[in-house]
Amino acid sequence: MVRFITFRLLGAIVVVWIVSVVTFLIFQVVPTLTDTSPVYYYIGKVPFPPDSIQFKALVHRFGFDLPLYAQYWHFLSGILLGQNITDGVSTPIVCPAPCFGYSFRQNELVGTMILNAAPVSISLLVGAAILWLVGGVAVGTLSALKPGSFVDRVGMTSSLAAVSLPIFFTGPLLLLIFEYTLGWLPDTSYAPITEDPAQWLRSMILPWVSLAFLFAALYARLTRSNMIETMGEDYIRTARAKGLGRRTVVVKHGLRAALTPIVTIFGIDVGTLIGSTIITETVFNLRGIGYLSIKSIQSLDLPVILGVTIIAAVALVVANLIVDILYAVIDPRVTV
Amino acid sequence: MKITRRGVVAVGIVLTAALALAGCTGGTSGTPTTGTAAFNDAVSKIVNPSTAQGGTVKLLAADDCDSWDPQRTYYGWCWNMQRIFTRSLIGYETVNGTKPVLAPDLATDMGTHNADFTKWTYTLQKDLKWSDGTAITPMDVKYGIERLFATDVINGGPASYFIATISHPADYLGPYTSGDLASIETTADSITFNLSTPYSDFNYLMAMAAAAPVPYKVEGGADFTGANYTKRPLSSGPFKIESYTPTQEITFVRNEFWKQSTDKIRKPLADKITLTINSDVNDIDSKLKAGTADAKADNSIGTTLQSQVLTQPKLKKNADNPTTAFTRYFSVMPSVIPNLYCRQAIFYATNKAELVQAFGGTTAGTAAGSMTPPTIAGYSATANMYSTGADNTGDLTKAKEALKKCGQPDGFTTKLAYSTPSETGPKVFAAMQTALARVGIKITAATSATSSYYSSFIGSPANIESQGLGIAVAAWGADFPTGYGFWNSIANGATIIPAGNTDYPSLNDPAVNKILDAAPAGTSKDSDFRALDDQVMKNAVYLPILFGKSLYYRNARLTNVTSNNALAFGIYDFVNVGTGGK
Amino acid sequence: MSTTLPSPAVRPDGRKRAFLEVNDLRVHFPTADGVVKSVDGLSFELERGEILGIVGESGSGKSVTSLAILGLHKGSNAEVTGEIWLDGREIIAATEEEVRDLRGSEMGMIFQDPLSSLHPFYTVGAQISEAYLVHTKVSKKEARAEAIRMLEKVGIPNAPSRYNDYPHQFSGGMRQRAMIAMALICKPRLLIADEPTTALDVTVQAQILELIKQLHDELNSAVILITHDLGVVAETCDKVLVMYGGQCVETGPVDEIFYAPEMPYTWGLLRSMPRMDRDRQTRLTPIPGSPPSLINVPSGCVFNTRCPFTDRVDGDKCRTVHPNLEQGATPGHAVRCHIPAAQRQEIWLTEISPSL
Amino acid sequence: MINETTAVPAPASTPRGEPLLSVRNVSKYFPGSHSGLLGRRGTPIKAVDGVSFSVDQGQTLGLVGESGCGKSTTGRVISKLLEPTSGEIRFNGRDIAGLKPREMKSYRSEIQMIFQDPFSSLNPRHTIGTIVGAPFRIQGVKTEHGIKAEVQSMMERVGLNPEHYNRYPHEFSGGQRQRIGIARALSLRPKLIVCDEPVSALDVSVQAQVVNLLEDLQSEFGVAFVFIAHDLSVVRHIADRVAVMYLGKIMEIADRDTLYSEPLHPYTHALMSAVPVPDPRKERRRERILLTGDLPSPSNPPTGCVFHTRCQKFREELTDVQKNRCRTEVPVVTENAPGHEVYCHFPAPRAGLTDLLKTGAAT
Repeated sequence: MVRFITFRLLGAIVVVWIVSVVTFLIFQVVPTLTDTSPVYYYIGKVPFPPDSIQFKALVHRFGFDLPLYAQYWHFLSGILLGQNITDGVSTPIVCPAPCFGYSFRQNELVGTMILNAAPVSISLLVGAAILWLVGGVAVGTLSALKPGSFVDRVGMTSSLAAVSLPIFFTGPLLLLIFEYTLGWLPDTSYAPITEDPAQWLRSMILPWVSLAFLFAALYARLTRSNMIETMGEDYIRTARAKGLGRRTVVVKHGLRAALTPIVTIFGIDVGTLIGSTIITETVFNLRGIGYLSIKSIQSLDLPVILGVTIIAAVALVVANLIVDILYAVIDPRVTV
Repeated sequence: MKITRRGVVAVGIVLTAALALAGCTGGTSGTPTTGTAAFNDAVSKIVNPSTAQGGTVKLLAADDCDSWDPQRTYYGWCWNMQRIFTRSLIGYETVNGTKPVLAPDLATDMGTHNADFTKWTYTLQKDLKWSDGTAITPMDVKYGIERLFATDVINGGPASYFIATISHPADYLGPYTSGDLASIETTADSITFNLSTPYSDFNYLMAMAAAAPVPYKVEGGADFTGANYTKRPLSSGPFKIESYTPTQEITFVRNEFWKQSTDKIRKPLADKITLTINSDVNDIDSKLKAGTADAKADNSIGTTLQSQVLTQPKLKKNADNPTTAFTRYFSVMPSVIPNLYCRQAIFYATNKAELVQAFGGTTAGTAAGSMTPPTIAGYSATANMYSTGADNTGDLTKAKEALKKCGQPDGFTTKLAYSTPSETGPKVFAAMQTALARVGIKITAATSATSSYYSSFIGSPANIESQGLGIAVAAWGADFPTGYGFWNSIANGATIIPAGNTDYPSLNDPAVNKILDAAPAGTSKDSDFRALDDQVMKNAVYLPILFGKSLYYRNARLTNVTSNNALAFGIYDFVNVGTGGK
Repeated sequence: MSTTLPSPAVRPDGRKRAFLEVNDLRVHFPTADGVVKSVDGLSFELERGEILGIVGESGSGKSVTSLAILGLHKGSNAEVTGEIWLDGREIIAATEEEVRDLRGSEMGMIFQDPLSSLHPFYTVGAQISEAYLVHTKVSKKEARAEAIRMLEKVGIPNAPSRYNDYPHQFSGGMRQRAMIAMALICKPRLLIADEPTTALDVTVQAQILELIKQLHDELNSAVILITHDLGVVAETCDKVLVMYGGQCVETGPVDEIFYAPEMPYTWGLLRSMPRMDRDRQTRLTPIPGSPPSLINVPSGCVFNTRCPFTDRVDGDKCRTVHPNLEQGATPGHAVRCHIPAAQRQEIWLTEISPSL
Repeated sequence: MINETTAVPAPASTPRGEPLLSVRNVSKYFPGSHSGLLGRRGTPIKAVDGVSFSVDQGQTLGLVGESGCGKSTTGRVISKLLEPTSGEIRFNGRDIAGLKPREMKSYRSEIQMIFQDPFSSLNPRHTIGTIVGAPFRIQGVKTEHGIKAEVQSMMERVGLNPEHYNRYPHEFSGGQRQRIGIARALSLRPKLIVCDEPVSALDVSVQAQVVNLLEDLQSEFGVAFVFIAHDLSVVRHIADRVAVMYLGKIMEIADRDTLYSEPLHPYTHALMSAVPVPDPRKERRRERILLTGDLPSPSNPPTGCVFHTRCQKFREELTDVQKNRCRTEVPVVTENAPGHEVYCHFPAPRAGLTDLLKTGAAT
């Protein structure tokens, strides 16, 4: 087990490293292919002639006059060793390792931006994940126990509908109903759970529901098909032949086995946090990692993009690792 | 170099916002019915005039400003926000309609200049205070402008206008590394600028937020200097920043050190102005409709609300659709299509009526016959050198004649460039494809990401030529409303640069250059710019599509509302807006 | 275990009911293609201490019968009719709850594939004690001790440590031993073993059959051994029931079935087997054709489509009249065949037996 | 009727005196599971360990043993679905053990396989015509009347209705599916077919049909079989020679009649004594040798004779000196009679079995 985790962690570091190199290269090298400096990403719209002193000052400021490997090493060493960031005017900012750099657009440490955004995304994800897992598995199980029954048809039809409804439809619809029409949630602005738990809940409930709605539908369908398959397994027949009660058979023997593949999917879904939260955070005006990533991509804020990408890669890798370990815990046939 | 891409960036923002969401429509609810204003009233009038003080104006925007540092912001709507808390030597007294009028702001008058416009002197009013109570000095004004030279730290703003105009040593890089700039002289109450070139429009530069003072060396305090000034810029205007959380909210309250007696161009009414960033454009629409917010501070309202506004009189009377100071056009590249007649054939065959639809219909703009928009000198409602017929769907006869003269009677093939992702790009392409196919001109699409489209895709003459981009979608708005401000960056051959170029077709016509080179001397008349427009059009490289319009919505409770067409594409002039005391 | 007989243990005709009595059992599955008559009118009796072998090819209804006895069709779409009396209690009409109580305690079952029949996620021991806990009011600790005792009894070495192993860590033979331990931990008086050795090697099969016989002697339980292997039946059983097309076509004491079978299908089974204890034949004698569809069961004798002896019966009787299960040469031996009894015995002696 | 278009033509016929297939000292080791932090390979699993036998043209070799004894792996190595770790496989006079896939192409048509589970080895999305015709297409073989006619005649030959050319596997019963598998294997007229438990999944009545079919086809086409099965009765029926395997090694190999009348290896005794016979009286009085314990792990086989840990003779009859020999010395082949090879230090017939195996009518 220890060896397995060690190996996976080493692999994870390699994966994250590759992701960082690829992201770095995409954003640093691609513009040079069309003969433009990536410095345009930082300054947006001040096209001094490329040979002017002003342009060169900018290029130097962002280190684009260094060889690529040196630029990458600067970035990497920041993560590994930390660095001090200065604009030559203000007091240098101490950025301890892991330092993901500094957003010159937002004048903020990327690490700080991610740290500020993370609680929002984590709130969103954890709440939604619980909702979708519980809801999806419950609906899927009920459907699977009596395939073709009324419960099954209602569950599967509505989950089909939910799967086909994007968050940018359900989100505004929920807002329209609960915030504007019914007025139940007049103020849905985010507050940290540590400061105002009630407001936190108010701000999170609709995002949870709309994100969970989509996923719950997927999980319901997945659970149903897994459960139907599992309930046809020989060991379920054995469990019944032992004289176990229906509940024990369904939950202890059936669901336990049917949930195993769901753990995998769940891990991957949680791991791809950023992808799944971008739209939700945009629709519900939340300042989480998803919002941070979409904004940094729109404004080509390279350090933030790099930071978020690496964090996302780490999250995915860690989630996969946890899933693998969990898998070994759930399924004794899997040895790690 | 006098180059701007403000219009371009703003357009990009509109498109992104429009892209972001297209969702449900709901019933109307809670629309305030007070007031007697009508549709478009704020365009040229003041809606609900009032002197009632107090209240909070609640503004929304889909995005935070690029920067709150006056020297670093370049978004039109952010210049409009700067007007709330920063002042410059000169300001706009009239912002609505099509003729913005300048007036002294911090300065006592419009300044004095020498005969060839190379030396400008301004005297500051007495009793000007920063929001921390210290005095605003000419040194502060000078320091603010010096900061523009520090392009490595103070980047993003319209610095190039100042760098190209104000005399400076070749290696001067701003106060942080190069110290004092000798060409700007100050006394206890005056400031004198020595320019490297005649510049009769200098007052327009002084009216930019970029010319606003910054406390000399102190800036915003210990941790808020240089690039960090954006986090706590000091106020010289009637409001000061009470709190600011980037990407979330900024709150302005009244600056008790500002005196109405020193300010002729602002008449603040509200106690407080809040700007909340809301990434959900549909939610902004809902809040506007519900009356829980007063206006959207950036760009047009969402597409959903737009369609509701136009069809529901109750909403429509609270909306405005001003013509704004930017032109959408195609750049037709001589480096790819060298023959004038072949380019003219494209001009004639274009279906502008269809293109207006592609850009969003008549609320998005009116078909343009020439490049100069209505707010700029040289505008002519009738100028239309390459008339596309009464219904603006194209003049196929002339197009075919032009093709014959070009020696390609059966047409030719070229590429049309546009940026992605974009909702309008593909529609524009489709409209052009259909229109040009009528005379045998075939086009294929060439796309590039929005981020690099202007800087390296069509902003690189070499790339245009190597990729064979015959036609490119573009848009242009002047940074200040003069003929020179509009034309110089896009038509003066001297401004062509290898990357980040804004003269996309690389127009370098001596007749055009001559008029533009003469303009800073201050002798140019409106007719000269009219002639300039004609001369540019003769080259058949700028194919105007439409003069842009935007659709805005104001809460019926707002008083003293009018469009700011001088700075911000007709968005309401929020510094003067009141809430009737509520 | 004593059996006091309540009144339902007496048949309407006044005869005492057998320990297990199956009367006219029918299990039909409605499907889109039609009704699958998996079991169609099956009756038999079994006393404690007896081992009954049910023989037949796949699809003959053997397994469906065993599941019906355990009441495992309840809750599915199967239509089950007839009567199943176990020690005086009727199972078909009973509620799921009543039958559930009997499962594991009164009736134990062993399945063909021990790997898929054991839950992969729980330890072998836990699965065995679970079976004990559900029917006995004991602590988990006691259940564990009992499970270990049972594992030892079925011949698992190091039972206390193997208790915590998962099924995949057991070999095929050990898994089947564990299944037996699980089925027998509550000392059920009826054990149903459904192809218990089919997935096992012959060497292991011998061990398992030995174990079943040994435990059967010890518990004096009734055993139903379902198999397709006549060798296994010969080795283990007291009585044999041959099923074909969902029906019993021949039943009787084991020696009768092997030394004086009267049903052409039984002959066919015996003839088609290659045997180690006989001279090698140049050719095997298969039963022609393939098993009948259970949706469109042949009219007349269910075996008529494959029976080489239909010409021994007058007229079209084999194809039109469904033969009854009638007594053969000896009591307890019943055959479903139109060929006259004497002629059947003669065919066996003159045509079939010598060719084996 | 089949035109060979393959690049490397195989020798037209087997060189005189040499068997069709000759396997010499062939081993197949699978890499063991990882262990240790640096991922060193664990001890290899010796699935097949130094096996030698030969098959003559038109003959059948039976390979019997318990699951895990390496008989299926041996089959796969012969048909080159697996590459042997070491050893020589001479087929038709040429060593094919080291042949690269491209060079193997001409042999592929000559060595075919039939699998146990006819359903899972047939692609459910392909029609019978496609499945049976696939070898023609893969080998690029042209036929006189087109592939369809060829396939239909083959279907008819194995007892399938040629009109079912366009049906899918699920429309057939288990026995019919195995016929499809046989038709597919036979379609290119191979010289050798490796049959891996071809009748184990079939009902007894159908099993007999398929066994008969295989025998008929063998005499018609002169094809040799390597017949892998765990059922000694079926092997006795179909095989000319029988090899008994245990833990990757051959224990005993002999002509069928010799082996079944006078088995010499204790493992063969155990196997045979375990086979139930459909004769209750014989069953009641037979002696059954019950093997104790489980099959040892092939990655860590016992020293000396691999069978000694479970050998009843070792347990019951041998002296300590003899036992020591079993524990330490790997038995070499003893040729008891011509062609009867036994890998045992103390081979001997066993009385109880002879009675059971005694031929003759039932008593």
